[in-house]
Amino acid sequence: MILQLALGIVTAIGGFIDVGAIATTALAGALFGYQLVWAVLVGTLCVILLTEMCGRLAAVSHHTLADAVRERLGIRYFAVPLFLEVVVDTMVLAAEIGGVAIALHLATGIDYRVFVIPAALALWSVLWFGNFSVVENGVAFLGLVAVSFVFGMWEMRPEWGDVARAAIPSLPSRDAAQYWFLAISIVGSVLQPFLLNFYASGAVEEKWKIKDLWMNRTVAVFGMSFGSLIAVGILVLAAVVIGPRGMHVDSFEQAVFTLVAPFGEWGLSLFVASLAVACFGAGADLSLNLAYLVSQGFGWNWSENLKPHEDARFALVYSFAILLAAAVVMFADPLKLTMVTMALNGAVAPFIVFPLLIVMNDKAYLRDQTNGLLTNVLTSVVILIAFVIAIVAIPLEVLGG
Amino acid sequence: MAKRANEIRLEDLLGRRVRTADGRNVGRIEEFRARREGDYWVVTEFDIGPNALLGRLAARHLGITWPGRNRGYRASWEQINLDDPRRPTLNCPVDQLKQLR
Amino acid sequence: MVDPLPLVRDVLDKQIYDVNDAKVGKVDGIVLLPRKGRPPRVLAIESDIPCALGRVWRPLRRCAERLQEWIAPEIAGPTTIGFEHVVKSGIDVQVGIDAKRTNAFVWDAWLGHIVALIPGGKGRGEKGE
Amino acid sequence: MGGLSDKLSRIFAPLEDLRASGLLGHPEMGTQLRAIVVLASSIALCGCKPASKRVDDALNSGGSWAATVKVVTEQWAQSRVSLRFVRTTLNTATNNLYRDAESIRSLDPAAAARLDRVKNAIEPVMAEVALNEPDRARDAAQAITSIIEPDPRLRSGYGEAGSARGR
Repeated sequence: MILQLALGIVTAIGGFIDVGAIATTALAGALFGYQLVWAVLVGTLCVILLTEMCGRLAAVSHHTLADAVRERLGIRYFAVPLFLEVVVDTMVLAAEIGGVAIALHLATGIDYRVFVIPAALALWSVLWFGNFSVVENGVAFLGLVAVSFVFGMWEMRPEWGDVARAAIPSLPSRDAAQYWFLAISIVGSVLQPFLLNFYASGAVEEKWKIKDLWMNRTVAVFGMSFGSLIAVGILVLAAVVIGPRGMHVDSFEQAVFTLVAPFGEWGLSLFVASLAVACFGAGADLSLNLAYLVSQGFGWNWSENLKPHEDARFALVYSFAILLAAAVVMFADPLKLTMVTMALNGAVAPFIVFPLLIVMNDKAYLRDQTNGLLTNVLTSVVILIAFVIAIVAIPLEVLGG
Repeated sequence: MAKRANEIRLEDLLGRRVRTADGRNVGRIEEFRARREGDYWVVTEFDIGPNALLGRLAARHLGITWPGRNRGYRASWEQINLDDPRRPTLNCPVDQLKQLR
Repeated sequence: MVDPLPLVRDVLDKQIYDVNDAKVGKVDGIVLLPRKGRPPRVLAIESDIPCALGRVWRPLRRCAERLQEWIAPEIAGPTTIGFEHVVKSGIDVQVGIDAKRTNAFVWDAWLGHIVALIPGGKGRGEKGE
Repeated sequence: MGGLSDKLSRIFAPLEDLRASGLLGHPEMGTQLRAIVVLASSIALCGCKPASKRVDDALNSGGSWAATVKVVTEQWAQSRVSLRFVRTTLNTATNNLYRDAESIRSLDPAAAARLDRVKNAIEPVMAEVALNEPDRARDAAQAITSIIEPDPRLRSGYGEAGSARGR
């Protein structure tokens, strides 16, 4: 039991960071110092609340979020989040594959496009030959290398008082559009819509039951909290190392200095490993989630634990998604693609978060585990935040992106 | 199962506006209530209007009530004419329909 | 099953499981049979992607049907199950037949042949064993 | 506000006809289609950023790359990064500066020329790197930030993050 709990927390930590979190927090730290720490915390609180609900939905009803949205609100509503999430998740998957390729570019100096196909092939192979625990636990364990950002932050000994004060939202003294764009991108990179259905699908894959609800709560709270510590670490390191030297993060070469400063010649290797593994893990989760979303939406047989020919449509969906994403990232700059998709994540979130308010209060699904008043109020606040982000995301992308 | 020419698809009726004989809009069909009749199930009632929508979303327990006077009706199968599934019309005055609380 | 049975809340769009608990598909459509002077009979439930897409935007139905017929005309078509076989409804729909006797798995089987040609695509039992 | 609603209704008038023709199938599809058209047109707006902002962004980026070249050569001189990484960073800097200069040349030729000067100033640094001379590369890089001062607002607006304590 304790091992399963530890595994769950490690998986959440390892899976928390991806190319979006690294890019947005590094850029925010370089441009606005510690000031946007609060955005990481807002995104983390939202994702804790929502993943706990999705885990509870899966453990009690053995249905995922995509299942419940289609079954309760019908295909005509479900078609909107399905279409939006397939588009945005494919773009984010392209950014993740680009992240892996860029990590190899940083290590070798060879143009990143050379590594796109090998990275996509490696990602596809892990899903095709591996099962859910290999994808989820194996890759997430490797993802722990990203904890080096936390040690790096500790090593640089920032003004902890200033960092703590930055946990309280504050208005920008300049560049308001860019400030708010980064705030939305950070929340969008932490509260990625795919995380919710993937977390619920993982709970169904691992056959969670009502007795696992306490583990669900623990994993959601501690896993996501430790994971956000890494994001704060990247932001603080960028604030201490990159900003004062007048550098931005226009490219990942500049973000490397966040770990070179505290760890010297080890910094580059740690950054390359963190970026590669974080993006690879997120890419695997995204590919699987696209297959879960489509399969659950149309009622097909689905499981990462089955052999591909036993759920051919499920396997072909993630195969086609990886192929399409690899093609996209051959022609698009991964960092720019990342920044656009993190903002678009915010635009998709309301369509996926709103149904939770209906489903999580439905006794047919949750029996006696429906939401309490407090959870409903907090969920309504998250929905409000998601709608505000959805409305301002695209205009801010134009002005501040 | 051989397809019969005069079959109706429930999903084509779902959400359709029901009109009175003189063309006034009564509301949208949101639910179909079926009852067992021997070995079969038959549609005996149609729920129309916003409260019916909340009912099928199983969202009544959220305490949401639709503003305004007309919250919904329950029409029996004799009270609705489905000859043209795209334009279901009432066979009786609206006030003969049961109100949906 | 509850009586009266709310068809939209408890049947339409629900996941269909057969007698072996295999996922057959979602209830994308319900077929009614109007009868003179008697209430319309609930004839069958249908699992069919063109039908589901057609409910989102009608032209999509024709496109999906044409695509299915182009890819594999011999297996294109909806999975229709008589409503008398429906034994449970609610957040899922359980039917009392073995779906292998229907065309529910023809697409997985057809694509399965292609997938089996790819290394690692074949085999039985849980992956990673 | 009336002008805007006329404009919007004129934009969506075709949808009304499409809906009336029954092509849209269910009456509600018009609403969904309208949402998709609004989203698509907003995304299309992404491409047209104000010209002055694009010039500012390019110059900020130029200053940032100038600072990056200086920092990477300093770190190399302290053996904290590899030769290969320095070469990768200088290549990326050159490519980005060239792309930024081209993107604003028609908007502000003078600003584009400044970016060109930064790019050209990287060449002697690149030469020293090719000769594997860290100290001389660092010295050659010192002058780059005088061509485009890294974003001054960063430093002054940086009080809340405190001074750098990197080693």
